[in-house]
Amino acid sequence: MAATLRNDAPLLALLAAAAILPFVAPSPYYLSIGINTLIIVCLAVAFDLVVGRVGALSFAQPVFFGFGAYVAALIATTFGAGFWVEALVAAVGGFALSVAIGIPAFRLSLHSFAIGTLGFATIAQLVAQNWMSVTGGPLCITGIPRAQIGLPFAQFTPRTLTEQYFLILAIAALTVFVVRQLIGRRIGLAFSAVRDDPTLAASQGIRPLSIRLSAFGAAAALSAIAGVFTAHFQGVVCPDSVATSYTVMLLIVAFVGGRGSLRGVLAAAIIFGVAPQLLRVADEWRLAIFGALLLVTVLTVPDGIERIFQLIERALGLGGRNLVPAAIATGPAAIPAEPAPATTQAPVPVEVPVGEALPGGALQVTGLRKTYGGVTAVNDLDFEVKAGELVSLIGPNGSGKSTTLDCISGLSPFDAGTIVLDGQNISGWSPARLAKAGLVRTFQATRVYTTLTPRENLVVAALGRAPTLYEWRQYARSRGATPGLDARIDDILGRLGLAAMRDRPTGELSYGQRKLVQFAASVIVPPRILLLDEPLAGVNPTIGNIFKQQIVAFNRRGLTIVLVEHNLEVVVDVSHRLIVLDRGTKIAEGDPRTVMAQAHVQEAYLGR
Amino acid sequence: MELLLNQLINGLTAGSEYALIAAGLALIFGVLEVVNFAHGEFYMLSSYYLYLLMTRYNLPYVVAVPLVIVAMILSGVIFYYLVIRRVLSRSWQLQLIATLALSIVMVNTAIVLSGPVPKYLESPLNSQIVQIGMASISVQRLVVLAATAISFATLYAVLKYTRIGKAMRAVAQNREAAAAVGISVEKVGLATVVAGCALAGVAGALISPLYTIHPGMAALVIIKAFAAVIVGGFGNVTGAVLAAFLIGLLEALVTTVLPSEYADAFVFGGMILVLLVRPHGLFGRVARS
Amino acid sequence: MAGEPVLQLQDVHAGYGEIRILKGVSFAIEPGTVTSVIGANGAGKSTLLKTIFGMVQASDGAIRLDGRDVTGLKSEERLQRGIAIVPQGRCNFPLMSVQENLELGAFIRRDGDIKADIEAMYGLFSSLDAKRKVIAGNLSGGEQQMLEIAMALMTRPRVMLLDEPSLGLSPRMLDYVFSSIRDLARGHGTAILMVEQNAVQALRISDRGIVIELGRVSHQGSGVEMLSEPDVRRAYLGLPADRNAP
Amino acid sequence: MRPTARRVGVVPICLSALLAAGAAFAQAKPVKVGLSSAFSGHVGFIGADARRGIELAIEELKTANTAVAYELSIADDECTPAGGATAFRRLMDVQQVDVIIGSGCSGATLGGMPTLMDGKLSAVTYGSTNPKITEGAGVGGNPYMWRMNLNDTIIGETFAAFIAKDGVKSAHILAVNNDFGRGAAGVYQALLPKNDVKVNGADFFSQGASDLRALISKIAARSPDAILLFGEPPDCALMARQKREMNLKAKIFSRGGCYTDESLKLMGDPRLGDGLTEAAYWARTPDQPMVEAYRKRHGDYPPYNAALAYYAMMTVDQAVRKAGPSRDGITKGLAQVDWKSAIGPIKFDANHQARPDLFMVRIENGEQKVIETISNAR
Repeated sequence: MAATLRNDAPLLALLAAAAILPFVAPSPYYLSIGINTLIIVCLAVAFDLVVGRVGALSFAQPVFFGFGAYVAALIATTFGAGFWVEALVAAVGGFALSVAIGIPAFRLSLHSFAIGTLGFATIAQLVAQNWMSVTGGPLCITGIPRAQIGLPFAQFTPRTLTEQYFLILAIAALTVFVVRQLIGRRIGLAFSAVRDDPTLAASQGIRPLSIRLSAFGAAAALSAIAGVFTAHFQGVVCPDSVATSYTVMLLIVAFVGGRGSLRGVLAAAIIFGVAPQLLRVADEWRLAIFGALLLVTVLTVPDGIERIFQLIERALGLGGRNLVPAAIATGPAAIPAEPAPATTQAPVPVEVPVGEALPGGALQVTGLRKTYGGVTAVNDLDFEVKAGELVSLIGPNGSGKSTTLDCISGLSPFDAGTIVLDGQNISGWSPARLAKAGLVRTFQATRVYTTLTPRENLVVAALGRAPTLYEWRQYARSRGATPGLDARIDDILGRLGLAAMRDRPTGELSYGQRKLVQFAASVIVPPRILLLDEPLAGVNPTIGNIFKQQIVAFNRRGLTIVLVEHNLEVVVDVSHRLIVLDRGTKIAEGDPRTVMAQAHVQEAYLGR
Repeated sequence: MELLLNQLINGLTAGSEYALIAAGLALIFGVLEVVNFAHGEFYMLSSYYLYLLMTRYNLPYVVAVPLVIVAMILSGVIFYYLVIRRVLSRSWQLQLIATLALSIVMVNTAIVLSGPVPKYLESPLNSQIVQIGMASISVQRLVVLAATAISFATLYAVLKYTRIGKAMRAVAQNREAAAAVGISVEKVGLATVVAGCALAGVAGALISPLYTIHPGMAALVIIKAFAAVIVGGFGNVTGAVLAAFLIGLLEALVTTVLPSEYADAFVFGGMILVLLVRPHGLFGRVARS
Repeated sequence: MAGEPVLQLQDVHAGYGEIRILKGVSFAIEPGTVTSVIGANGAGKSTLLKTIFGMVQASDGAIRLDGRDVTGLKSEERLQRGIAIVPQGRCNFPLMSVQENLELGAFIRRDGDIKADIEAMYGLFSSLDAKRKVIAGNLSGGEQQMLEIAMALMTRPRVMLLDEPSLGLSPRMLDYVFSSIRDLARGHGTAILMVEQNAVQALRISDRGIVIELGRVSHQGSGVEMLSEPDVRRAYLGLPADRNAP
Repeated sequence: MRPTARRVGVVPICLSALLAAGAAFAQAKPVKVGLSSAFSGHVGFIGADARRGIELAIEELKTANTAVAYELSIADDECTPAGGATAFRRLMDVQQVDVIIGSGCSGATLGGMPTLMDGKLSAVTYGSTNPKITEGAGVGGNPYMWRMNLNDTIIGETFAAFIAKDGVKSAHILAVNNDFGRGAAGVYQALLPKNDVKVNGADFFSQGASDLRALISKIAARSPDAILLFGEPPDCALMARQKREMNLKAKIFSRGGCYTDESLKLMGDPRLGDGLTEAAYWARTPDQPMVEAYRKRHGDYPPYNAALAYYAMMTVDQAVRKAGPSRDGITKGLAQVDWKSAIGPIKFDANHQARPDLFMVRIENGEQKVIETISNAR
């Protein structure tokens, strides 16, 4: 409680300062600047949910703002149902519209997503401009009366500028509150996870589309409510309200503020709400100066206002919180040194960590074929893994090992074949569905959520593995302590020698340590079957040994494991069975030592 | 028939305008991975150069045009050192904001300096009309078509056969590998930005006499050019050029048979459809990863 | 084998922005030798190679090639003087043919021997010979690694820097790449400085080994010495400290 | 009863006017006039032109109306509703003006209108054409909004009859896709058939569009007698040049500034405009001294925005003379204005709409010629 209060104190102080403005402003004009600034605050804070939290650069945000404005204008000028109905219709309709736009748009890669949403925004503006019978086109909807706000005891109609100001202040406060609630809860972790690495999220059972849509939809609903206010405030709604020029302002605020930083975005929204008005003294040069200031800011303080906040905090000795989270995701890859695997360090204890391995894990792959670009990567591959077995897939580069893992784990569609897990046909399932069913993989190129801590990485992984209903119920809970789960997380991080790193951004960890975090995430909820893609590649022998011990230990407790690995020493040591691939087909299978002794395996694989 | 021929000519002229802008955008994106939101403003800038040379210095059109290209090359150099080089290693979002800011500066400076009132330049070729079949068309329009073709042939030859062109393609495919073989990413970046600006210069010098020159002249063009770059497959110059002509022709066609105000909706609707069916664009190439 | 060092580092410091990675690295390598740099992830091995090539600027100290200071030079100039690099990960032009890649490998050269040198590379790496027109992106991982080494050789370097040449290679490919590296050094007199996680195998073909720890050289010696040094064996090679232990 | 009441009402008004005028004279405090228009962005010229017109008027008034002095403040409304609200608010509360002239754009005027109620401040627009402004002003609900320029409906009735009289049987509408173009298209689609002129269709182009050739090709294929063009001077110039290029025969009737000097200049060869006829709410007629005065100051004939803003300022002065220079006085004064200006009578009706003259301007030999001045006074 005290901690919450401390974290909220600056925001509450800001709110208090904003509430005082009407009583100290020298003239109502400053209130009207305040109102316009608060509209920008609403839009920017909501927008940052999309661009900062789930990392999708959307040009469609003004569409929802305009939608809200048109909804309010149409309701108020036809049957006048009052503010609450307008807000509800705008929010729900805005959410629905965002889902309709988001489902196709999020299918695109993030670059294309930006341009795709720009396309939607342009079409929305064309609709507003040309659907004369509903929107009035360029003739606008005019004569919108003041908002009628039904309160339990009375009907309130904000008429004076001060009353209008408090209404939008309340909406802005609500927006900030909602956004803070979202990012402060476990769904906030899911937002970061999907932003950092959607592929990893999907392979852990989290559906990136659902997560992104919830952020996109929440931002749309909030923007639409701001639109409702604006319609009543201006009394007129024109196609300009939907114009993409708003996006430029929002982008600028989001980036100058520092993406994913609420305080940065708030500060930038206030600056960019007020600055163009203050620059009015410069008259005709106003916009040119505005652009020049922006350019200089971007070139000299590329991390935005958030960076300035951090520098101030550091100077004041307040640097307790995670510094530079955003910079890690986008900045140059500068990875601090991992402490030398000190020769004095005690060997890591080899015990099976927490949790009971799930029974089962029997996998049957029949007739798997995958071609791309005319190349047959996997050709009619059949193999079987029994429950509790540790089977290694080996073969020269390009033999189809990783492709096989991609097909089994749902990352890559395949041309023919069936995959059966414990008697259930899982061919064509999405990675997320497979993960929930207990089929989990790791990646050769290490995938972790760099802006989250190792603890949070594991929380996200655990949530993703849960059944969907439970997963989403958990998202509504606070992201702080996770009773039950925390003990398991501490246990496994301790065993992997990562206890000291528990609460640092994972992006600050060394390559090997991140690889261990990835492994921990794959077993935090023990799967039925674990697919490991070259866990030892690129790690030093100390960490390699930890991997080897953990793989063996987990398998002894009943976990079925499919291992793809080049380190033959380890492979031969730990595997029950080897499957050798060459050019997409199985050329040998059986007991490790027997297989390795076969002449054609040596020929294909070892070249001797 | 006359209508169809006319619309073909119209589509091709509009396509040329989009293509000259889109090619520069695609080049800068392809080689440097920078989304240049200020690119349209360079088209505007070159038109004003032409205006300045022809009205302030009373140069004849044919003399002014090559000088405009030279001025655009110099502007490209300044643009590169002032903005692009400083954001080259930053995130693409930051690059976008930086070029967006530059575009705000350029448009509004133009408004203040030249006044927002449009200008018109008479090219001697504009009043000479020739008859092609049943359609009549100004010589300027034919020059635009020819110059566009020559520009792209030159660009293609440079990229394919010259040392700097190879270096550009190399940087586009793998920047680190280019550095490893001794290609100066800095010099290639400069060459790329300059080439993009020169193409915008060709557009400004040749197309602006057909229309009018004003600070906001690029606003409607650049958005089509972006669509062309996307549909053509990010950074694929040939794809962007083809897509630009496709957009120009589509517009002319849609305008003919449907209420004209919805032509843009077709362009952007089409763009979204293409992206959904082919996320890498119509002409995007995907190497095996 | 002994002689004047071709490359010499003296108290080199370097890093990215505020983060210092190299904190005073000194060593020298001789022509025709293979030197392996080993160390923990993030110890500064890749940064070391980038600093020698000039992709990262040294903030302090001196780098000398054939006795001449190259510390302030740009990468292209260092390449001209005879330092070539094969960075970690894929380092070719995936949409260009093998032939075009090799031509680009000689980008800084303007002499007339380029064609002959390309033919020499096809002779050296015969698997590339049959694939002259194939685009690099469609080669196998090992072939791409070969191509990249060949591209680096096109500048006729005095010193070649290799960053993790074995990454992602199967044992068969790895053996081939390592033996090619050794042959290159012996046959062409090129000094090779290579960073490898696969430390045991790297040291087996190396004349010298250098251990980087927290941005400094902590151990160095001949490859054989390194393989038997107890600290190095335990910390970096994953082997028992005593080489005679089972 | 009624005459008495009126007489009773007039006395205090006159008294207060006298008092106000006297007070103003005594204090010699200038009357603050605010201009809200676009000063930045693509339409920034609207504000710049209007400013020059108003400044010219204020200069002339220095000698004509010695009772009061005027001082001009400006605010940039960016031609948008939100900008209009902010600009009106700024003029009202920060600059503390006594009257607003503007906005020049309908959107900004509509956005600023509700603001006026808070400060009991009047605004006179000189160029907004959206009919909704008239609908909402005066008896429509907002007692502080006034429109001096003719709106499209008034112009349309006269112009449609004129077009029919000119022998046109079929027409195609080509309009800019903004409030002006859309509004005008709607008006003429209704009015032309009433005058037995068939409307073949209506097409709209984006504001600032560079090429109209595709649209003109389409229209030409339907060979109408006339094209009604609603656009700005650059659009007109494009139309004229492309008409030549395509050898198009249809007559052109226009609204929006096709006859202006700017438009003729943009054609390159002004004679390309020959035959074009525009119904203009302002034209350069010989009996307007302001034209020469403006030319002396700025070297060019006034653009219509400058001229109309000039007359708006003169109208404000008339109101001040009637009922004094305060906000309240100007509002009351505007209701009483009945002034014979050089562009016709200015008198506001119940919806605060004035009805000055309409000018029929035709381009002949590259020169604008007023072929008819039509009074709209009822």
